[in-house]
Amino acid sequence: MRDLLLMVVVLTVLSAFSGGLLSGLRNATAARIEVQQLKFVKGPAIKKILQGVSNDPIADRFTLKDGDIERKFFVGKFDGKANTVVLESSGKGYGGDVGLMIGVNVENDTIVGAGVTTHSETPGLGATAKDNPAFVSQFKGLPIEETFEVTNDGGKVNAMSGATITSRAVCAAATQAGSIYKKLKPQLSEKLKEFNK
Amino acid sequence: MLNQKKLIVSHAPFWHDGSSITVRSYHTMLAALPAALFGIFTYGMPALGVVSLSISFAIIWELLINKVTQRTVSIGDGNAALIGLLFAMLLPATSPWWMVATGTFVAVVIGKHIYGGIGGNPFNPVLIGVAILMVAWKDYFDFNEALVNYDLRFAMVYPLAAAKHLGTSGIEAFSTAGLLLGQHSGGIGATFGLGLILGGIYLIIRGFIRWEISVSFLAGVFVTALLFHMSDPSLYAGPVFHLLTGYTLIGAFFLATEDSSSPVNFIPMLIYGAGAGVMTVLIRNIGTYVDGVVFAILLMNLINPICDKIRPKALGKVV
Amino acid sequence: MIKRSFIGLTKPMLKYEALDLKTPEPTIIQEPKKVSLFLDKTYGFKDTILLKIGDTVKTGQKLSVSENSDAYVISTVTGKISSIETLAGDYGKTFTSVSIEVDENEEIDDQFKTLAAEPTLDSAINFLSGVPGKPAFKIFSDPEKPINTIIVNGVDRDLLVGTNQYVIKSDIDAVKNGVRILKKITGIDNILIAVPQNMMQDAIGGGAQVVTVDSEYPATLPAMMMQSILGQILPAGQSCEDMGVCFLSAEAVASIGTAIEEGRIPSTKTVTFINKDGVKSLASAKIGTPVRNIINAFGVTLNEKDRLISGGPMTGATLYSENFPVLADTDAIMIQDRDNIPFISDYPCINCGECVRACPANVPVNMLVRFLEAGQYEEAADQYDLYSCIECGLCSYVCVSKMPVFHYIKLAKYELGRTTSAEATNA
Amino acid sequence: MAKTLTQEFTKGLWEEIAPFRLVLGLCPVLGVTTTIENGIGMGLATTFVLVFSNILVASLRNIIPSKVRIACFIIIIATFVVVTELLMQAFTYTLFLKLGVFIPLIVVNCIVLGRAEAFASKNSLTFSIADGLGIGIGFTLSLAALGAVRELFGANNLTIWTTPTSIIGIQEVFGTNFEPFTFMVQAPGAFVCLGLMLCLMNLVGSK
Amino acid sequence: MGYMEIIIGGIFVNNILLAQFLGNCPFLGTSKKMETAVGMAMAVVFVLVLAGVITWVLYTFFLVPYKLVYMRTIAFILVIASLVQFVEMFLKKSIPALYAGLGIFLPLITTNCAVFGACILNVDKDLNFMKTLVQSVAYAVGFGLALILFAGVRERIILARVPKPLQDTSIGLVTAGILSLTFYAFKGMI
Ligand SMILES: Cc1cc2nc3c(=O)[nH]c(=O)nc-3n(C[C@H](O)[C@H](O)[C@H](O)COP(=O)(O)O)c2cc1C
Ligand SMILES: Cc1cc2nc3c(=O)[nH]c(=O)nc-3n(C[C@H](O)[C@H](O)[C@H](O)COP(=O)(O)O)c2cc1C
Ligand SMILES: Cc1cc2nc3c(=O)[nH]c(=O)nc-3n(C[C@H](O)[C@H](O)[C@H](O)COP(=O)(O)O)c2cc1C
Ligand SMILES: Cc1cc2nc3c(=O)[nH]c(=O)nc-3n(C[C@H](O)[C@H](O)[C@H](O)CO)c2cc1C
Ligand code: SF4
Ligand code: SF4
Ligand code: SF4
Ligand code: SF4
Ligand code: FES
Repeated sequence: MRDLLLMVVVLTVLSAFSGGLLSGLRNATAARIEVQQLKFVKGPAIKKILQGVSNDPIADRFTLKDGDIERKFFVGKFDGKANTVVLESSGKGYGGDVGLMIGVNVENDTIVGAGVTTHSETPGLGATAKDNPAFVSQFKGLPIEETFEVTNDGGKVNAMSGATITSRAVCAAATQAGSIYKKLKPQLSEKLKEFNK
Repeated sequence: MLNQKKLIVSHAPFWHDGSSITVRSYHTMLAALPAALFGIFTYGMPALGVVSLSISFAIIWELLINKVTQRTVSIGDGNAALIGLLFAMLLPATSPWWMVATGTFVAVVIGKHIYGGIGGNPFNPVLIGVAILMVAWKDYFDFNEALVNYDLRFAMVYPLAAAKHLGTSGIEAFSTAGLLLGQHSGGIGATFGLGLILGGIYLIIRGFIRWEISVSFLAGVFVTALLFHMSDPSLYAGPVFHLLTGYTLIGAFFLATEDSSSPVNFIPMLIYGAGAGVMTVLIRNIGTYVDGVVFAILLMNLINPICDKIRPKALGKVV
Repeated sequence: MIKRSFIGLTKPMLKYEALDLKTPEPTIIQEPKKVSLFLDKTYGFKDTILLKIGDTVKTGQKLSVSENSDAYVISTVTGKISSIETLAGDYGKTFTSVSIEVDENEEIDDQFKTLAAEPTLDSAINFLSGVPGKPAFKIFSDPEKPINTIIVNGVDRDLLVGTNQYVIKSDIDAVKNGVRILKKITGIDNILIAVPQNMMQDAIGGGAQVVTVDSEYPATLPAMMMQSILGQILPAGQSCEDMGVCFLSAEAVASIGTAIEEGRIPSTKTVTFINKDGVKSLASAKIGTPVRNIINAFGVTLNEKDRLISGGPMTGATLYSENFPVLADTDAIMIQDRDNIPFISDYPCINCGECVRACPANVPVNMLVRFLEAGQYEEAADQYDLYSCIECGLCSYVCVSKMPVFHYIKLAKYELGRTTSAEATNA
Repeated sequence: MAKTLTQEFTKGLWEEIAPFRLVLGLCPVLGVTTTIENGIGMGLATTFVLVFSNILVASLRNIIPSKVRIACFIIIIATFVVVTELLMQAFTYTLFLKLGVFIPLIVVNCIVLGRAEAFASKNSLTFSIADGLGIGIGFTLSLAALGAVRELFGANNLTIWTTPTSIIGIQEVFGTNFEPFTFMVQAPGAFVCLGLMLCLMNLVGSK
Repeated sequence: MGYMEIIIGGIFVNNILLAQFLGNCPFLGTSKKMETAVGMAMAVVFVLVLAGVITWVLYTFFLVPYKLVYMRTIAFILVIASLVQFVEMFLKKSIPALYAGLGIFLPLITTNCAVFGACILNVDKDLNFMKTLVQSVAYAVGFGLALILFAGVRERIILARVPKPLQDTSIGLVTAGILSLTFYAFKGMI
């Protein structure tokens, strides 16, 4: 009986210790981890999209509520003017969700650039979406509030050969970004004004 | 008796049919010679360089490893030279010397000698050498790229690459007769279909290779290619094309038949050969690689030990 | 040695040569000055030795070494015992060799003559087990393994050997006689006589059913004959006797016939002599004659490093000395020139599969030999059909690596036999 | 024979160097060693878990009932693995990405559990620290060595550490003309390379 | 992703052992004899499929809703460890014959990367329940297949004249490398 009790006590204490330690550490590192993730996962894509910005878009970020979801926006300043936001959306790809960063010029509502962030597509096939600039650059200059589709489905985006599913995912993500953008445009403009002060 | 003569005492049988590893090796080389010479004539000095370099390196590596492992020198059995020759026959004529050196090292040392030499290797050493080069130096193994500076009497496009990227429309330029007579690009000794077939028939007649493996391999390629072709004639090339291009023929007669890594019983030989044939076309048509022979045979080498357990019941065996 | 044919697709196809109808009569080998007779047993340390050096023996006298053993040999000459030695043979076999200096004046021992009038199995066991052909009469008296069929072997076990075929042709009456006597003393009616196709006529009539045997090696090995003649498959690890079948050579049966008919125990053995160039001749020699005498009679010189073989090319055994005698079952003496001896190599199996295709017993020799080489005899027996081997030697004959496969097999069987018998005694 | 503290430490560097001698913990060894950097990172992460779990196990060894000891060890190890995960995410995020699933897999690394069970649960705190450090550093060295061979021939580089702004190490070791033998940095190359290194170790060890 | 792709992918293309480097210790440890290889393969199939499904349920319905994803390493290993214990006790009592066959392999599985890794990969891929099940089965079959094929080859190698320093694990690793190379045959087939 004493043994049993000891076992239970030891296990409970250990678990409690473990839980406490971990949740403490989790809280302590959460903020830093977020920055790191942004910097390394989204940073490169954002940098590519916002070539020639004069600010640090990762530092200049804000969040907006879209229903229950919190969405992050990164601000790009060109010639001292905060006129571009980068937002993230996603679409269902071949091996899971494909994350897309898309930059929009709020003055004329056109896309300034796009880049794939997280994905689990097949190397050599879908994964090229991330490395191959030719594919995502098709979005550049297009109006954001459009429904994007690959040519096979009647749209005007040329799919990557052998990776139509991934291409569709990217299109879906861009379309989703468009609808988010449309929905939050008023708040966005408000926020950007703060950066322009 | 004091003047006792010393007689040879040994165990029965006292006859032997005279076969030997040496004889087999040299005859296999002899059978491969027409195709190899054709390649040398077609591709000229660079091809001759690759062939001689490959054979010499194979022999040197074998000698070195004999010394390192302190075993009897085994270059006399001709197996190292055979490995060198077959290896060279698979390479593009433009292969740089270090690729030949590395490849023969892998074939002879990793493929064969770490398993204790001849007979111990579970995989075909030549194919291990080629496979490792194929994954390590892709560009050098891309025949279109490697042979880009050649201007021969025929279209310098690698038929399998054309079929893969362009479908049937890409291969209209290749006639069956042309393929048989080596009027297409590829490995030094792998393009001369007629020569390979003659060599193969010679080996089969002499009993140096087992016809079951070669025939079932070719049948496997044929049937699978035919099925693909029927499913979409514009996308997938026909069976004869698959039989005469890439490494199919050299694979059927010279690579799949390597003794140590292939089965010896009838049904397993059929399974092994047919399996390699089917995989070859699968890889060519739906896999990543342009030619599937190398990996298809290696894969079947892997299955060989288990597959070869299917065998006729031994006499009087009580189960 | 025989070279592989140019076309290598098929199995080896070694044919027994049927004995030529015009074969000359055997060369009679002169009686030697000294004979050596072999007993299948050695005497133990504590045994009472019944024979002494200097004892005189008569022709036809039964010689036993010790009281504790029923092994015996029938003297084929009259003379004085000059030495008694024990010898070791292959695979743990041991012999006692009794050498006798031959006396000019032959005296015949007549102990057997009285028994011959009324032949019984007992008298056969006691006097006729060492006649030319060496019939194993003892197996008829084992109550646990009753014999129901006797096959008289008018064919020879090995290639080139013609001894039994010669007996069928020259002495068929004695054979038929022997068959009659066998029926009488063993009570077994089912006696078959197996001959090559071309001797069918010679053997007909005489109370035994005549059957023919295929002419391709190894059709005449007992297990193969069981299958082709009786349609029975010998279970792996069992002997023909276990199945109730006894093989007797035609020469042995003829010897029985002659012995009972004439009241005299035959002592002359027909031996096929196979020359260096593979030409065969017949010789007729007293059991116990040194092999040297036969070689000399044919005018052959035996050089250093030649090979001297008792038996045929596939299953015979090498002799290390020309002084070795002709024994009751020495069907052939073969000489191989040193330049023709195929040497074994230390290469491993390359898995070429030649042996697997050649093996008449479907043994997976390629795998078996790996285990045997590694000394893993039990796995070899359990998984790779060691005991299915009928010991034809074809696997070694075709082995591309020139491995001593057959030797490995015999050695493994011997070693396993030793461990199992050791376990049996310990248990 | 009792060992000294130094011996407990140094045995992990040669006599019992993992994974060569112990042939355990192979997955990370094979999975991540495409560069020296990955090897070192993985090794240090494992060392961290090893040392801290050894410390905790050794301190608690008299309290933990033997029936649930494995469960306790697993909880302890898993805790430190998560700690490592969190810390790496916070401070060395790129390395964390490269090592991927192999960081959480430290929890099943046979070496870590093996040391807890075989050593720390039977020895004092200081000895357990020495043991953990020794085995961990040995493991790190092995991974680094394997990473070095694979990276050198497979990528023509030797990368010891990458910071956001620069790379410590040598690039293009054999010159720009050299075509890297990329087989080495691929999956099969990992096995072959480890096998051959083990052969070398056996050769050296048998002398 | 269709079921066919999950199956082909899991067994061949992304073979958990040869392409993802998970489960190497038992791969090398239990492949010297065919018998043990088969035993281990069966044990892994059994545990991997159960663990894959249970951890998916735990992850989807507990860790994610309660924002405890960072605790998944602890949660999964505890699930696997107790599962193995439970399976062991269950088999011992109810199916002794199976226990006799698998028993010695079960404890080894707790520290088998393949099981734990497959669970992590499953939840990372965001599959639904049925697909998780199929994926787990495919991974497990792939593991078993590789192990058994490897054992076949290894049985022969043991009889070959391998030089001394290469014997055993060393040659085993090199051969495993070639095995993994042969699986390149399936590249691109999904
Ligand atoms: C075209 C050809 C070339 C050969 N060249 C060689 C050779 O260079 N060295 C050699 O040892 N045997 C060579 N042989 C084999 C020998 O003629 C001979 O058959 C063999 O050495 C006998 O093998 P053994 O020593 O195993 O009995 C060659 C055979 C052929 C058909
Ligand atoms: C065994 C061996 C392997 C070699 N492997 C390679 C190699 O993998 N890649 C390579 O480019 N050169 C290799 N080399 C060749 C030298 O490094 C060569 O001098 C260098 O690549 C420059 O060659 P280049 O000027 O012909 O391009 C190897 C040399 C040897 C002896
Ligand atoms: C995950 C795993 C853990 C193992 N842990 C141990 C262990 O703690 N102790 C041990 O002696 N062997 C361990 N082994 C090794 C195997 O049990 C070993 O192969 C088996 O004991 C047979 O080894 P042998 O070749 O020495 O007979 C482990 C193997 C694996 C796969
Ligand atoms: C290690 C080794 C590698 C060999 N490689 C091949 C080969 O790739 N192709 C071939 O036809 N023969 C090869 N041979 C020779 C082959 O086994 C056989 O002896 C000849 O093919 C004659 O049948 C090889 C033999 C060994 C033992
Ligand atoms: S194994 Fe062969 S050589 Fe050795 S003693 Fe026996 S018979 Fe003689
Ligand atoms: S081969 Fe057959 S007949 Fe001859 S002794 Fe053996 S069991 Fe008896
Ligand atoms: S000696 Fe060889 S070939 Fe003949 S039966 Fe035995 S194993 Fe088969
Ligand atoms: S013939 Fe010799 S080398 Fe060929 S498989 Fe048989 S034993 Fe091996
Ligand atoms: S480290 Fe992966 S199974 Fe041991």
